[in-house]
Parts: sequence; C-alpha cells; structure tokens
Amino acid sequence: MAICVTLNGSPREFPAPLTFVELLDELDLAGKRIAVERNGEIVPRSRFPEARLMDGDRIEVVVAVGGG
Amino acid sequence: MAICVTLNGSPREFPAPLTFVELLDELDLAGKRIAVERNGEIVPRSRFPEARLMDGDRIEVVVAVGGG
Amino acid sequence: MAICVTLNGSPREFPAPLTFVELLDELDLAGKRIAVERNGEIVPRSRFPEARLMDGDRIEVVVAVGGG
Amino acid sequence: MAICVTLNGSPREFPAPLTFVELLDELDLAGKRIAVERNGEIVPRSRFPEARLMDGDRIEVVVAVGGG
Amino acid sequence: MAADKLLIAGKAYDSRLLVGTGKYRDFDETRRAIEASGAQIVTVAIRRTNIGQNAGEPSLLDVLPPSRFTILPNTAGCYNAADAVRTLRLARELLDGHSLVKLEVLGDAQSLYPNMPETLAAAKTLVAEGFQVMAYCSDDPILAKELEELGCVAVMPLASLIGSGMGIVNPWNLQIIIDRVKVPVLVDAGIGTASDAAVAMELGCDGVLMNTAIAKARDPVMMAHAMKLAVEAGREAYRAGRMAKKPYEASPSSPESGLIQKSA
Amino acid sequence: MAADKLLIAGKAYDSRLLVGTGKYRDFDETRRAIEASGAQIVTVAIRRTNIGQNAGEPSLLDVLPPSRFTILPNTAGCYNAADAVRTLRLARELLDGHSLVKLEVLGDAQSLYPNMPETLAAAKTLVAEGFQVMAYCSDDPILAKELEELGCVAVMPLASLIGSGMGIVNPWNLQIIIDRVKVPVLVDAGIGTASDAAVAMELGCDGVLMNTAIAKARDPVMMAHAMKLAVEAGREAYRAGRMAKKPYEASPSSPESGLIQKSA
Amino acid sequence: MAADKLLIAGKAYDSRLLVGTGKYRDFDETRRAIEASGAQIVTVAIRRTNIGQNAGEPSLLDVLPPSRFTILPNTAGCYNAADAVRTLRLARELLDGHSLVKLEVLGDAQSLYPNMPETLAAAKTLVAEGFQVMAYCSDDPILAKELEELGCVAVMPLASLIGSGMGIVNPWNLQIIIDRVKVPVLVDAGIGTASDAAVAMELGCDGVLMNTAIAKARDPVMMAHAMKLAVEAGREAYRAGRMAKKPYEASPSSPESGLIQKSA
Amino acid sequence: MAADKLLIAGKAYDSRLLVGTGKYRDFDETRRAIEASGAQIVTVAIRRTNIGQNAGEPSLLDVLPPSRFTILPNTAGCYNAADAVRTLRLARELLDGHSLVKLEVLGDAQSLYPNMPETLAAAKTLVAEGFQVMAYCSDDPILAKELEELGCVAVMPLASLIGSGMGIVNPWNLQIIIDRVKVPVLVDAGIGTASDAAVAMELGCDGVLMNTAIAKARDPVMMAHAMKLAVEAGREAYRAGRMAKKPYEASPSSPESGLIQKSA
Repeated sequence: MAICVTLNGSPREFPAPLTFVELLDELDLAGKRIAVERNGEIVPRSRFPEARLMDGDRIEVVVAVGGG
Repeated sequence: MAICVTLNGSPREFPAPLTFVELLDELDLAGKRIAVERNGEIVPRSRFPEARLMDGDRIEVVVAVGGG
Repeated sequence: MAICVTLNGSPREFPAPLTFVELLDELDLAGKRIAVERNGEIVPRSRFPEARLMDGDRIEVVVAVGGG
Repeated sequence: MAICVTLNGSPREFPAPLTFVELLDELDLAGKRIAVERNGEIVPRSRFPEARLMDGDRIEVVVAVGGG
Repeated sequence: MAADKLLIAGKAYDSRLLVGTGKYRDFDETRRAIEASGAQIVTVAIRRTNIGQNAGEPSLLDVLPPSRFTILPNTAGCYNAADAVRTLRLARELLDGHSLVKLEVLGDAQSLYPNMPETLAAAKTLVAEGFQVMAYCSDDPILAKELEELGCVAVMPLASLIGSGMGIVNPWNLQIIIDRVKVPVLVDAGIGTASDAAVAMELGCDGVLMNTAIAKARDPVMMAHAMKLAVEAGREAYRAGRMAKKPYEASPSSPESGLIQKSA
Repeated sequence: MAADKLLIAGKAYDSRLLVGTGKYRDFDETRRAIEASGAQIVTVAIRRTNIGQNAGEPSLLDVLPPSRFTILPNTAGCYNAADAVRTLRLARELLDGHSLVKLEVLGDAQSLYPNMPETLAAAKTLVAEGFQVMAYCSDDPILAKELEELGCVAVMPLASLIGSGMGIVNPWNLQIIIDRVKVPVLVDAGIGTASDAAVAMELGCDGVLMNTAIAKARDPVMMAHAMKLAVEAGREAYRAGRMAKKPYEASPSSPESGLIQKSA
Repeated sequence: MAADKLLIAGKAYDSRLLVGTGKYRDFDETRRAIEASGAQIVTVAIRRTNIGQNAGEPSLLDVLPPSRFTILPNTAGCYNAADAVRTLRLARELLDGHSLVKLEVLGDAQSLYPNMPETLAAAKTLVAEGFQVMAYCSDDPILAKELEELGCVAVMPLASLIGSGMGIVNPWNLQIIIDRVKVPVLVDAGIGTASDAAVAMELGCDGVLMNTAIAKARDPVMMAHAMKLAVEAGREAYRAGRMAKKPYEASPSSPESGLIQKSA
Repeated sequence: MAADKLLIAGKAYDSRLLVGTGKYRDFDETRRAIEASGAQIVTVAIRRTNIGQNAGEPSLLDVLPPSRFTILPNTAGCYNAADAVRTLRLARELLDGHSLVKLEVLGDAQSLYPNMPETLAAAKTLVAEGFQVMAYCSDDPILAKELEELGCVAVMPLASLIGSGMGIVNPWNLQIIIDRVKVPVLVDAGIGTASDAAVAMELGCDGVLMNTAIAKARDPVMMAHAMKLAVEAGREAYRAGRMAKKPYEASPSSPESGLIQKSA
C-alpha cells in the first residue's frame, strides 16, 4: 500500500514502504556523502538497509555545501 | 532577657528585645534617611514603631553614598 | 576723446577720460564698499576725485563676498 | 718641514708633507673602503698616490656605518 | 530647542547628562561639580551605615536633596542578580518608594564588564516588582534589545570599560542599538573627556552617564561644565544633521568624484 | 572664565570660534548662522564686482558690519604668492586700512592643500608691508614654526582637507605645533561636526576656523550653535585637565597595573 | 618556527588561517583559493539536498576531501540552540562521526550578530553530546570565558559584523579575551583585508577565520595567498615582540620624555 | 607574480622592503636580520672614521658587501642642504661612483621631522650632479610632487615620526601622493609592526623602508622575517583588490542598504 512522506519539506508519494537504501537509489543519491533525519532523529547510515520509511514521516536529507 | 543580632555583619548584644525605633535611637540614626533589612526582608519604615528585633536576626541598615 | 579700458577683465569704452568718482557713479557703485586697482597698483579712495582713467588702463573693482 | 692639519676635527702633526696613500698607511686605513675630503672638496682615490697634504688642510676621512 | 527633552519612564528632563557622585574629594566638591554639570539625574550607591561613627555629619542626600534631583540608586559592586535585586529593594525603601533605578551587574572586579545573563535575570525580576529599570549593559545589540523587551525603561551600553576614559571604542554597535531600541539609549561608562560625550550624542544617543571623567579631572567643577556643554553640543549637532564626509578619492578616471569642494 | 580670552595681534576675543561666510543659501541664513555661532571674527573673500548687475542689492558687509565683526579677508582661490599679496592689498584698502588678514595659498584646485613655499614667500612680503598675517598651513611643524619666525600673528594648520569634514586626521603633528609655536594655533579646515571642534580644542588649540561644517549642515543655524558650545566645551575640558586614560592591561603578573578602578 | 603550531582539541595544525567555502564563483575557484590560503581547516554549511537535481555533478567534499582537509561544519543560518544542535548532529553523521564543529547561533538576519544566550545553551548540549565545539561569539569577555568553562575547545569572537570587512573594531575586548581564555582564541568574521588579519594575530589571537574577504576580493586566489602571508606575518610579529610606541610628548619641562630617538 | 617588481631608477628589485642598518647589537645580528628581511636595498650612514681605533675590526660593508646588496647611503644627521650634499658626494666616492642615494634633511633633533625647503634645495643640487635621489619627505602632497618634478627617482614620505613606531597616522595624504606621483612612493619612518607595513602596501605604496621596527623588536631576526611577509601580504592584497567595506547602515526605511550579507 502507498505511503506519503514529507521529503525536505515537500510531500512525496511512494507506491509502497521502502528502505532508506531504496530511497537513496530513487533519489540518485546512492553513494553520495549525505545524512538523513527522520522525524527529528538521525538515521544512522548503518540502518539504511533495513530501516523503512513510514507513512507520514518527515524526512530530511542533507549535504555539505559552501559556507563560512 | 538579652538578645544577640548580627548588625551590618557584626555581632551586637542588647539587654532586651527592642523595636526598630529604639534600635535607630541607639545607633544615633533617628531621623536619618536609611533603610532596614531583617533576614533578607525589607522592614518598612511604617513598622519601625512596633516591630521588634528577635534574637539571631541578621539586620542590615543602609544609606545612600557617593557612587557612579 | 574716447578711451578704452579693461574693467574687471572686459573691455569698456568711455566717451572721455573720467575720474574714479565718475567711474563709480557710472557703475552704480557710488558709496559702496569697494576697492580699486589700476594696472596692478591700488588706487586709494582719497584719490578717486582727481585721479583719471587713462586709455589702456587695466582696472579691477573688487568687493567682499562670502567665503571661508 | 713639519705640517699641521685638522683630521676629522682634531689637530694632527706630521714631520713632513705626505701623500694620501702615506696618510692612510699611517692611519691603518690602507685598503679600507673610505672616502676623503680636503677643505670641503672630494679627493678622488685615483689621486691618493701623488696628492699631498698641505699645512692647514682640513681633512675628513669617512666610512659607512650602520644607519637607517 | 525647549522642546527637545529627554523622556525616561514618562518623565521629561531638560538635561541629557546624568552623573555619578563617587570619587570626589568631599561633599562640597560633589555639590559644586554636579551643579556645574546641570545634571537632573544623579546616581548613588547603597552601602551599610558605619555603625556608631560620624553620626552627626551630613549625608549625601542632604547635599543632593531628592526634592531637587532625581536620585538614581545603582547596584555597583553587585556580581549576581540576587544581590542587585536585594540592593534595589533597600534603595526603594530608602527613597520612599522611588522606583527609577540603575541596574548594574558586573562580571568581574578587574574589568567591571557587565555580566549580561545576570543583568537580564535581575531586570526580569525588578520589572515584575514594579521597578523602572535603567540597565547598564554591554554593546551587544541583541541583548540590548532583549532588555527593552523585558521592560527596561532605558538601556545604557558602555562606551568602554568603567573608569577607563577610553571613549567610544565601538560606535558601530552603539549605532545598531540606537537604530533598533525604542526606549532611550544612554552611553554609560568609558567617557574620558568632553569630545567623547559629544561623539556619543552625535551618534544619536539620548543621553550620557559619567562619573570618573568629571571627578578625576584636575578641575572637576570646570570639567563638569565642559561636559554639560559637550552633551548639548553633540545633541544639537545630531539634530542639525552634519555635512557629508568627503574623503579624497584617488581616481584619475573620474575626476568628478575626486573633486573636493573648497570652502570659499 | 572671563579671563580666558583669545589674544590675536594684541586684541582680545571672547569667542574662539572663527567662521567663514561662504556656501550659505542667502545673506539672511549667513547672518543668523553667524549670530548663533557667537563668532567675532568672520572670514570673507575678495572678488570682482559684477559690473552693472544687482546694483541695488545689499552686500555682505551690510549684513556683517565691520563695526560689529572683525572682518578677516582671505586669499581663497590664490595659487601663488603674488596673487595673494595683491588680493590682500585690495582687501586692506577695502577695509579702510584694516591689516588682520588670512593668508591662504593653495597647491591645486582638487585637494586645496596649501602650497607652503608660496605661503612662506607671501607671508614674508605681507609682514614687511605691515599686515597682521594669520596663515593657513599644512601640519608640518617645521614650517609652522617658520611662519611664526617670519612674523605671522597666528598659524592655522588644517585638520584635514578643506571642505572634507574628515576631522582631525593627524593630532600628533598638531600637538607638536601647539607645543612649539608661541603665537595662537587655530585649526582651519577639515572640521565636520561638533566633536571635531571639541577634539581640536582639547589638543590645546587656541581656536578653530570653519565654514562648510556649518553652512552645509542640514540646519546651519543649529549647527552654528552646536559649534559654539563644542569649542567652549573643548576649551574648558583642556583647561580642566582630563582624567588619565586607563586602557585594560593584559598582565596577570602585575594585577595592579591591570586593575581598572570602578566608578562607584 | 616549526614548533609554533596551532593546537585545537589536541590536534596540531601548521596553518593558523581557517577559511570558509561560501560565495565563490564555482568549485574550481573555491579549490584554488583554498589551496593558495594554505588552510587546513575549512568550514562548510549543511543544507537540504536538491531532490532530483544535478545528481551527477560533483559535491563540495569531492573538491575538498576530508582526507586532505579538516572539515568544520557550521550552523550558519540557525537562530536558536535547537536548530544548531540538530544541524550539527546531521553534520556529524555526514562526516562519519567527526566531532569538531563550528557553533554559530545568530541574533537576526540583518546584523548576523551572535545570539549569546542561545549560543551558550547550544554549547552546553553539544559538549554533553561529545562534540568539540568552536564557538563563534561576541567580544564579551565574560561570555567568552563562560564558553570556555562550558567546555568549548575554541572561542571565536567577531572582529566586526559578518561580511562587513570592517576589520578589528574593538581590539581592547579581544585583548581581554586573549588574556583570560586558555583555549585558542580565533577571530571570526569582519576581516576585510590582509592587514586586518595581521592586526588580529599581533593582538595575540591563535588564528583567524574568514570567508568573504577572500571570496569577494577582485582576485580571490591572490587574496587567499595574501591572507596566508598576513597571518604568518602577524604571528611572527607577535612572537618577535614589537618595539615600544614612542608618541611625541609635548613636554618642554621634561625633554628626556619628549626625545624621539632617530633611526640612524 | 614574478612580474611584480619594484623599479627604481630603471633597476628592478624583487623585494619591496628596504631596511636600515642602525641600532643592532652587533654586525652579526645586523647580517642575520637583513638576510631574514630579504631586503636588497640597505641604507647606511656616512661617518668619520675613528682615527687610530679598531683598525683591524671588520666594517659594515664587509658584512653587507655591495656585490650582494644595493647600498643606499643616507644623510641622517644633516640639518641643511649643504651638509647633505657634501655627505652624499663623499658617499658616492666611497661607493665607487654609485649614485643612488637617500636624501634626508631633518628639521630638528627632537622630532626628526624633515625640513622640506632644505630637502628641495638639496634635491635640486644633487639631481644636477647626477645623483639618483630617493627623498625622505613629509606627507605634503604638493611638495612630494615637487620632488618628483625636480627629478627625484623616488619619494619617501613618513608614516609617522622616525623611530616612533606609531604606524600610518595619515593614510589620506599618502593616498593623494600615491595617486599623483609617478615615481615610486615608499613609506619611510614610523612603521612599528608588521601590520603597519601591510597597511602601507595596501594603500598602494611601492615599498617600505624601516629600521627601528626591526632592530628594536625583542627578536630582530624574527621581526625582519615578519616584515618580509607583511610587505608581500600587503602588496598582494593591494593587487588582489579588497572586498568593499559594508558598515552597518541604520536605515529602517531602506532595509536593502542596511542588509549585511552573511558569509555562509
């Protein structure tokens, strides 16, 4: 069954619950140096394979950018 | 019976409990512009006539001095 | 006979030689607080009545103006 | 016959007129990097061999020293 | 210019110079200097009476009667909020309920730099107890604004360290504070001579508070009068709107910009 | 302080502020500003009359009568000694033999910086002709002293470029001049606002001369009064003797020196 | 001078210049400028990925590999402690547990002045969570000391407002901080040109952090190298011990004190 | 940056730092400091030999051979044109016809301020005799230009009094000189520490000459190297083009102008 999450502030639908590994593939972010937060909590990279997004999750995916 | 109080940091004995009016007379401060604190609490001037010092009281008598 | 002088940098003709008193009348400067130079030399006010402009004179008539 | 000169501000006697080469030997300045002035005029190094000190000469012998 | 009054807690003052009463040779010099300064608000400290001593001698408030001056008790010497609050409660009692006070919580005895967290805490308590708080503070624009939001009736950033006489060290922060804070902004501490006071007023400060610059001048009474004139001069210059600065601009390509107009 | 007069060429003046008369909107503003300044000595320029024009209209000296003000003719616009001398001869005739003048020989029209060799040459000639010369000059202490030795009755070093309003750029040179020159030292040019004038006086200058800072303020009349107060404030502060500056000294080993006395 | 290293959280660095990575035209300019600066510690910001965009393009950390540089994630854009803490938790995860971070909690978007109470609160939480906190702060000596006491590994007071290029506005406060705080003191924000960096180091700062002064110079790469030299120059001058200043002292009575020794 | 050479009288130099050789403990310290400075041009004084003394000991030019350094004889100690000219004629003879010299005519022994009229007179004579004159001068822009017109190959205005270490007191005058004079402008005298040298170069000076700042530092050799770096840093910063200063603008009505861009 489909789930809807808030990804970096925007609503996003997925046909079915998916793992974070699957999410990153979906987003072309596989292998990139990123960090993920779910509902205000860090999601350790080690948990990407089995941890699954739930309907209603607020997800943040961040990267390092130029700044001072 | 005699009481002992701490007056502006120094111990002080009185032969008997006395009112703040009597205290100020004793200290030559009658009519001076001062303020009194007993055990951390302000003693309003209006209460000087009847309020009495108790044994062990910590009394502060302050005045305005030059300062910036 | 007519004379031509340079007055404050501009050529000026007069039908006949005239005194500085006459010059100042001509210029509406009579009684004004001014000073006059002829060919680089001061013309004292005392000499205005009799001193006469000569053909070719370079005359400067100055006044005090706002300045710092 | 003896001559007396003023050397760097001090009087100095020599038994006989001498060349500047002889003077510098006398002063242990042979081969040093110095310059000589006689009575306000430069004495070129090329003239040291034959030029002779005269009685009454004011001689300056200078060197380079530390300065800013 | 009669209209140009200093408004603090709803009360209008003609003088924008506030002075301290410490460090004078004697009460007579204090009185003469303060009169020469034209100050209407004078700060005083609160201290224990010297029990059994100089009972007969005059006290500061005999020399500076509250009937003539607005007495502004301070908390000089307090290093935490509790001591400051306790001191000002005594001051209010001493002054028959007078509630305008100068809050000053210091960080350490060497620099006398304010301890801002304690100052904020004390301000909160004092405002709740009905005091009208004028707060001595650092030149931190964010915290000055916070003092205003807590209900202080004036913020008083330092120009430089208390008693240093170093003048206005950081005009930029003062300018931000003046730009953002709606209650009066008075420079407190650091003024060393008359021009320092004028500079503070030209920045747009509403007033200046000082003590050492007057008391420790060779001639305190004359310096007090100099300060009176300097504060008025700086205030009028601020209101009159100074000419624009025209630094020489090295720019052969744009002679116009390089041109300095002459004064005659 | 009635005793504290400015003495120039043997004449005493109560005001230490000298002002120019240029750059005002009209004669009325000129008059009101100069009255607000309290100045007793005012500088004027000498120019050709506009032949056949505005014959009827009032002239500057009707507004500023020599009977009330000491008129100080200047040589603004002159770039060599000859022009300056010629201009002042005309000025003396214009002012019935009045011999107190402001010598000003400029180096170029962009910077208006003084041409000192020409200034020295003109001063020599003018003094020989009996003029009492107040000389606008650079802040070169050696040349300021030379102007005094040539017989000038006052030296007037710039604070910064004419009309720049940049204030006192180099107080050190001014201090050397003040220390060495016996005739009055007046800061001329560069003052931008009241505090600048106060700083000049605190350095020990005998007076200040300005024009643009007043005429080009948003409100010239109010600024004129601010300048009056600032010059008085700076003078009194100088006479009163300021407190010593006590910069914080980072020195744990000598806590005494590091100690900043508190003002209460 | 090989011995003169910068020690932060137990790690030694040869370079005392830390640089930001923002405001460059592109990653290539970023890389070239940072290499020219010789910086070993570079700050980066943490932002949301642009979902579905430029998937292929290189990322900042490809250009500045953590293997070569100590990456210092910052909390730029955070206005409260909670956001700052959350941002740095993400940063630590992003950088494989790397715990050295730059804490920066701003007071408002116009001045970018630090919010010190929030900065103190965030520092407390972060230290408890094992972060090694380098804290951007105001030049308040009392609060800088408090940051050290909370366990920050470095305090980084501003020289002037972020991006202003105004240089060292208040050297006195910086000096007090340097004198009292034992952890490294780095000036962060306000540097505008090379001499500003040299001045900071001459005051005794342990290092300097900058971004705009390099990125917004006409030639960022050349300016980056200028900053490298300036920080080294200022550090060596501090260690070498500058000559005493000898201002001219106007004092005929004491010629000795007035004497200026000549250099030859 | 190999292209960025200092050109004086047609000869190119890599180093823009010129140093004096006075005030060192001994010749060894002199040599080590000058090597650390990287200077290629070193100034020396001309003095009478000590007749009959230390005949054997080495001389300054043994330590600083003309084969390795460009020796710049100066006229330190001369108070009039005649003495200066006579001194340099001796110097030229001493240095086998070497004609590059530093002209320095002092006004008095207390301030060591230049005597400009005598300096101009000496320059005229020396140029006529074929000397290549680098002239120490005041910061008077008109007279600096006159020195160029007389044929000097470089003008060297003071930053502040010789030996004072007060740094750049009047950057405005220096800027005018740099803007107008085509021959190299070197700041000579007044530099106190590395940042002063960087500031001078950032103004656009072509070089800096100093002695006391190095010789009287606690560690002259380290300071000499600091100065080398500072001059290079300042030069590169000048060439790189600094960011614009953005002072906080108090202007609620125009938030744009008030906005300070953040560095991240």
